[in-house]
Amino acid sequence: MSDWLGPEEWWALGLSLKVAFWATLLSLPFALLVSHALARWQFPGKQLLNALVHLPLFLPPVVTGYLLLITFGRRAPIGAWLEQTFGLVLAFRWTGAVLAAAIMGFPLMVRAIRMAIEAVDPNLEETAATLGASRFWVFATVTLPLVLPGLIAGAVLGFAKAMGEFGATITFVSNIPGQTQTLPSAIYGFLQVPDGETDALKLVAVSIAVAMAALIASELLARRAAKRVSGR
Amino acid sequence: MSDWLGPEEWWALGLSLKVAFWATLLSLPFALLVSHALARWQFPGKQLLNALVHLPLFLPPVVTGYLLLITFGRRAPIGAWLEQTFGLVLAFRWTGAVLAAAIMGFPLMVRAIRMAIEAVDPNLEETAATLGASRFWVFATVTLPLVLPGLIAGAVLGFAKAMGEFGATITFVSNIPGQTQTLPSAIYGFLQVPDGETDALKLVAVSIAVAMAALIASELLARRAAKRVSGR
Amino acid sequence: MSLSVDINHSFGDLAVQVNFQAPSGITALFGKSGSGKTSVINAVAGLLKPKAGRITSQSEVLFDSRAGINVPVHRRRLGYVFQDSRLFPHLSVLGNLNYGKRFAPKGSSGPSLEEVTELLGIAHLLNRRPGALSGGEKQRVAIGRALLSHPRMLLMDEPLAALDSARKDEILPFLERLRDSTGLPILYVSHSVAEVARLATTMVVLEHGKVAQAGTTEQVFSDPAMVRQLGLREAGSVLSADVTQHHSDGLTELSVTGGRLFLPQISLPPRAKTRVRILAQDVILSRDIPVGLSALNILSGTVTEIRAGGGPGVVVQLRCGSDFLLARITQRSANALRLAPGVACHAVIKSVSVARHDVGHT
Amino acid sequence: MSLSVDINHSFGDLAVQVNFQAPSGITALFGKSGSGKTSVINAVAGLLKPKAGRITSQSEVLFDSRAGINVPVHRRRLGYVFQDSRLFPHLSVLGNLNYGKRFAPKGSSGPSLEEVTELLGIAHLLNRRPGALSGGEKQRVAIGRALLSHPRMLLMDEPLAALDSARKDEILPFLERLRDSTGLPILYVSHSVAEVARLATTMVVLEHGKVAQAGTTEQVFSDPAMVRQLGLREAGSVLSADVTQHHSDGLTELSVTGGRLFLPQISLPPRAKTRVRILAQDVILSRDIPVGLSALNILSGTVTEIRAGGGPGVVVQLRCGSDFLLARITQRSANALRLAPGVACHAVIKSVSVARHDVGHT
Amino acid sequence: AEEVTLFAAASLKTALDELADVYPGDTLHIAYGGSSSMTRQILQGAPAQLFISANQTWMDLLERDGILAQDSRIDLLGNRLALIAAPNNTAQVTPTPAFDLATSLSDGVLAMALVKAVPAGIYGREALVTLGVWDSVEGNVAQADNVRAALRLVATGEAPLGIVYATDLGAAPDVQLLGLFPADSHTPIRYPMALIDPVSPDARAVYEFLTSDTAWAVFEKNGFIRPAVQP
Ligand SMILES: Nc1ncnc2c1ncn2[C@@H]1O[C@H](COP(=O)(O)OP(=O)(O)OP(=O)(O)O)[C@@H](O)[C@H]1O
Ligand SMILES: Nc1ncnc2c1ncn2[C@@H]1O[C@H](COP(=O)(O)OP(=O)(O)OP(=O)(O)O)[C@@H](O)[C@H]1O
Ligand code: MOO
Ligand SMILES: [Mg+2]
Ligand SMILES: [Mg+2]
Repeated sequence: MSDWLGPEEWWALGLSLKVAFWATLLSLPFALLVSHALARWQFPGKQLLNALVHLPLFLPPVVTGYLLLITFGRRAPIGAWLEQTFGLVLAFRWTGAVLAAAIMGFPLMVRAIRMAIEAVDPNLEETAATLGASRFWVFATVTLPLVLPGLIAGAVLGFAKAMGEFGATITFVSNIPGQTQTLPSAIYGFLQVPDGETDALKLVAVSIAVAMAALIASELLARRAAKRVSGR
Repeated sequence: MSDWLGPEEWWALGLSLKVAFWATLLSLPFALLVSHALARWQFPGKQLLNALVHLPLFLPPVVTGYLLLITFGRRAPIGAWLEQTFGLVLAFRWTGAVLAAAIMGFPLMVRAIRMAIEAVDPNLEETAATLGASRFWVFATVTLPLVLPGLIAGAVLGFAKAMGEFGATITFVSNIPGQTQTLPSAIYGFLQVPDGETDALKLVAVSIAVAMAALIASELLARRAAKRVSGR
Repeated sequence: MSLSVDINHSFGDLAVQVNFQAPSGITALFGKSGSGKTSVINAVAGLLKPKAGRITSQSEVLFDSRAGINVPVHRRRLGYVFQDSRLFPHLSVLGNLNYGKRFAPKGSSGPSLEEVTELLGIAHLLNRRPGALSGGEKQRVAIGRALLSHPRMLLMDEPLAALDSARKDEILPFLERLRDSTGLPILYVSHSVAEVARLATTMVVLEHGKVAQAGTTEQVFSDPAMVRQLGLREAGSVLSADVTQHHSDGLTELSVTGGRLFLPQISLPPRAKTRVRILAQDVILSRDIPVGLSALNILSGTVTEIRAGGGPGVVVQLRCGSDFLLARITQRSANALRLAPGVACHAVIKSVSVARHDVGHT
Repeated sequence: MSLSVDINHSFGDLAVQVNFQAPSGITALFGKSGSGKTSVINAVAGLLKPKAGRITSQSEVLFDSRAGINVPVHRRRLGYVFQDSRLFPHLSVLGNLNYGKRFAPKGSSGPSLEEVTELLGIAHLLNRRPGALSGGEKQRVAIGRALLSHPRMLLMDEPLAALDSARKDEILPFLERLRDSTGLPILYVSHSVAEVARLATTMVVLEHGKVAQAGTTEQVFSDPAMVRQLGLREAGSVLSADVTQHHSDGLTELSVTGGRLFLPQISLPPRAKTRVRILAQDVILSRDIPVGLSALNILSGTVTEIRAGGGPGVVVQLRCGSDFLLARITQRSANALRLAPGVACHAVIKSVSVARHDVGHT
Repeated sequence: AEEVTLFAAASLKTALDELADVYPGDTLHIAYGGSSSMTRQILQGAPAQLFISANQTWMDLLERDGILAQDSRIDLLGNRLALIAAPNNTAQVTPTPAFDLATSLSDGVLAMALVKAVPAGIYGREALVTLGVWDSVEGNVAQADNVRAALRLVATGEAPLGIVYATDLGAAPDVQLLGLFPADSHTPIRYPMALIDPVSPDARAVYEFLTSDTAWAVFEKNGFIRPAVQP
């Protein structure tokens, strides 16, 4: 079994899992914040924020990658600043792949979570306030637990998207074996070699399997969470 | 204004709009059917259908395009059958671009519509039946109108995704100027030549504008439909 | 026989085992919460498939487990009015009312839109959306919608339970008119004794999924055994009465078989038939004809039964003419008055205690 | 003075303009649907910001439009019990009960979890989820949750309205115990006369957003002008009474200032103070002392006021001892008995008509 | 030894992978991609020590930016353009002046890389223009996003004919070579290679290896030719 894939491909699979994991984990809090803002707050520029969040869904990924490169590249203003100030390099590192994957999955997460937040009964939040909970505590003890099924759905969508992200990633962090070569980049590599289709399809099968596993796990988790939340 | 973009780019914009329009229109009924099945029916293989629908979201688009090519190409079994039976050619035609865009946007549509269907009160559907409506009529006169806001949201997501789809499209129908050159292919082309960035960014701006317009229109439409549906 | 129900079903603990006939007029399904009323009406509508049994309406089989017949909901043509109205939020009132029309079989007869909106007093609401209606208005539209689908029968599951008493008083007359003017059989679920006493021609009392009693409303209400079912404060008899005369001081005189009664004015012409409900707790008994009392209504009768309850009270059944009257008094008073079956005595009823909404047309 | 409310607000047509004081005990906000009860209680809770006015609780200013003070909801520490319980579905009963504890100020005092679960009879439910509770249980948990947040005051908006009468009877005693044992001031919204008569020490009657009447429950209930507000069938007086003796035939003897009353056994020890509610329609008047009647309770008094209503009835107010009694009789009877202010007469009350749930502790 | 990362045009993958296997050091990473995207990445500080581009313009850009190691730019390889046919295509045409390409296509498409953007496509278009047949086929050219994708269109039979690099044929045995384009029908195809500053000894070693005879044998086996001398 282990020689069904070459070592480089195993490595790419590992990297993709790692990237998808961190991309999901790190973007969740932001997705939660943005979803809450879009669902519940009134502020100027709300439509703009909504549009911005959706952008990566609508732009060709290569363009997103290009925009990331000219923003977070080591010679680009923000990229250089991050490197000087925090020593944080994103471009051409797996950390950059995390950023690219996070941004590409963000709109999917936000849509799922936002719908879940919109479904929470504001009366329950009000009730929590009458019991002494401040805004923060209302969110942490009432909104968040009730949103859990949507959060899980959103996280899994983000994770699966991150596993499959190719265009933005290769454009931003390139495709360096052992450093930034993710599963989709490896698939791309095989498609560059005549007769590489068989190997490519093997990797496609692997990524389908991972995405499916995540999807089914999420349906189960979300159903369980929904049951909990339904109060039965 | 009209010479801000060259004629080829205007043409590409027109094609993208046309492709996105048809992709959205033609996939809506299927998205509705699949969403209804996923939300309301119990049948074996439901998880599989769910997984299948989500696939294009998780696979690198090139892979989706490749799979389309070996399924719907003129030499591929289904493609050949379609051509012989209906004279319908997809490969290298704008119709193929429609198929690619539809498939890539499908999971987004289905997610939005499915959530909307799950939010419809089954009691209302039951009530319609007691008033004499058969399953079909219940769907057409009760479920469908109540799902409208979600349907609009889903359609716009699908439309905007179709406007931005590149990888699957170019892999499946390639880029034939005057036939299949969509806005994203034009952008990609500009990004491949030195000094093409300015032109590329112009086109990016155009596609952002279109996606934003669609998004904002959908928020407004959906809000109006939601108001109607809320019965006030 | 317009509806015949004989079903077996079970929900976990509760075995629903119900067999009854509903003739035309209003048949009330009465019983405590959880006794199976909604389950029965849902089975009739086709929303619940019983484990076994047979349901027929006007000799058409709707369900027969042995014969494998289960007519789908939309072909049963039974107008169902739910407790929570369930108007279609995306349609106007008019759209809701007309909803069932397109599905009614061609040539099926039933009231017209004009008749229904007139009957229910909703003609001025036609262009409103359901969200802009009050609870009572919603429920009237729901009734109209069911009527206009030209059903063979109406099913009503606590149609008034969610309404406050002002709204109830608004709708009850419509239901009476419906019963009297359309001749449509109605299966009516309620746990309001007052509603049932006023509306029902037939009563089916359910208890733990079984039929505890069934019969005409007058029979069921004059049975002392029903006191426990109805609740102490709600128990009472229902008497048939004829309007005799309207007096100038605002009182209406009625004759019952046991004598005459004075009630605050009721809007029925002389000689009209009606029903009055007299709560057992509103009746005071006296061996002698009482004099100098503010109570106007005194009926004479003979004790037929005395039934002790759990507490300090007893229920006394009197025959007054051909009707039966129930009185709830203390055991101490019963002893003091030496009441026993066969003893003649007088029932003192405060006229005002027979309130307007306890009076129904027959 | 534990709560003082003086607010101005407007909703479209309705101008809410309310000024009242709520001392300790239960203060009932009473009024028709749409009269502004919920709006007032929401303003006190901080869920509604009035256009102008001032609200203070135990001398702390909660809201003052002039001074620009508007204490946020979570700092007001007013336990709010909503009509629809609003339990947190993701927490167990215990989790719901403990929810407010972490936010209560350190050192704030209040009942313990044991006391509350004991008081409300919900100790056996602690591990259940809200979905597995009956309506009455849910509401008791909601009350417990509010209590355990150690509020300065309880706000209750029709806490029993959604429950059927069996459930209500289950909760009312808890509310009485709460009133009597915790000393917590309670602002209580209801449109059930029976509930208010039983629970409230003070009544504030709202009508179209204005205070129509305010005072102790006894005062408000014995005012003939209130008959219209309460509804004909619900009007009646509330008398203070002392338990004298329990008789072996299941009756309890009580003394009121105008005489003695017999009621079906009530569970209070001799010498306990209580209140009895006597519906105006349950009182029969007689000039002579009536004899040979099944009614056990006869109080003597003097007519103080006769007020004609719209219909054929009048409301007669009697002074019996230091209490006032209301009787609703027909104009015809009032004429026949030649009743007029100053006339002495006797009130006949059927013992059973003073039902158990119309009796409250003081 | 320090790791060396080589950025290379995707069309070199077959040959370079083979060379990487025989490279004595074990720390050579090769990232493949489009020349344009890799150039931009290098400009943004990508960790590449060597770059092999598929055309001159992108390398020119790097040179202008001054990030190439002094005098390290050489033309490593040359290539030829090939006209290919789908496995079961019976067409018999060779690319000569005014050859009958349009007829051979009949209603099919000619698969190429993007003719304005991707090097293989640019060269191909130039050759067809020189041979005087571009105008007759222009409307039937299916442009893929890279040359391997064009090859795939022919290999699957979707496009009856295609123009790819001669080196692309190596491992696609079913695809038929109809003929090579005359060398003078387009700008000579030259793959420039350069070291990127700062140069490490290991990077220099890779550079030397790729210009060695050992390497050349592999390149030649894969169909590459010596680069034409710059005019
Ligand atoms: N789908 C179900 N699954 C399990 N038990 C059910 C189901 N539906 C009803 N029951 C149970 O069956 C019994 C009868 O329910 P039903 O709704 O018919 O009562 P009901 O007489 O209409 O009561 P109510 O007056 O409260 O509406 C109840 O104990 C209820 O809990
Ligand atoms: N947010 C609002 N906007 C407009 N009108 C409102 C709003 N909230 C309440 N009202 C109106 O104010 C009036 C008083 O409402 P409120 O809810 O205080 O009545 P209530 O006395 O609690 O009635 P109920 O007994 O039906 O609960 C009603 O006529 C209502 O329609
Ligand atoms: O290797 Mo290329 O950039 O596809 O000609
Ligand atoms: Mg029911
Ligand atoms: Mg209210």
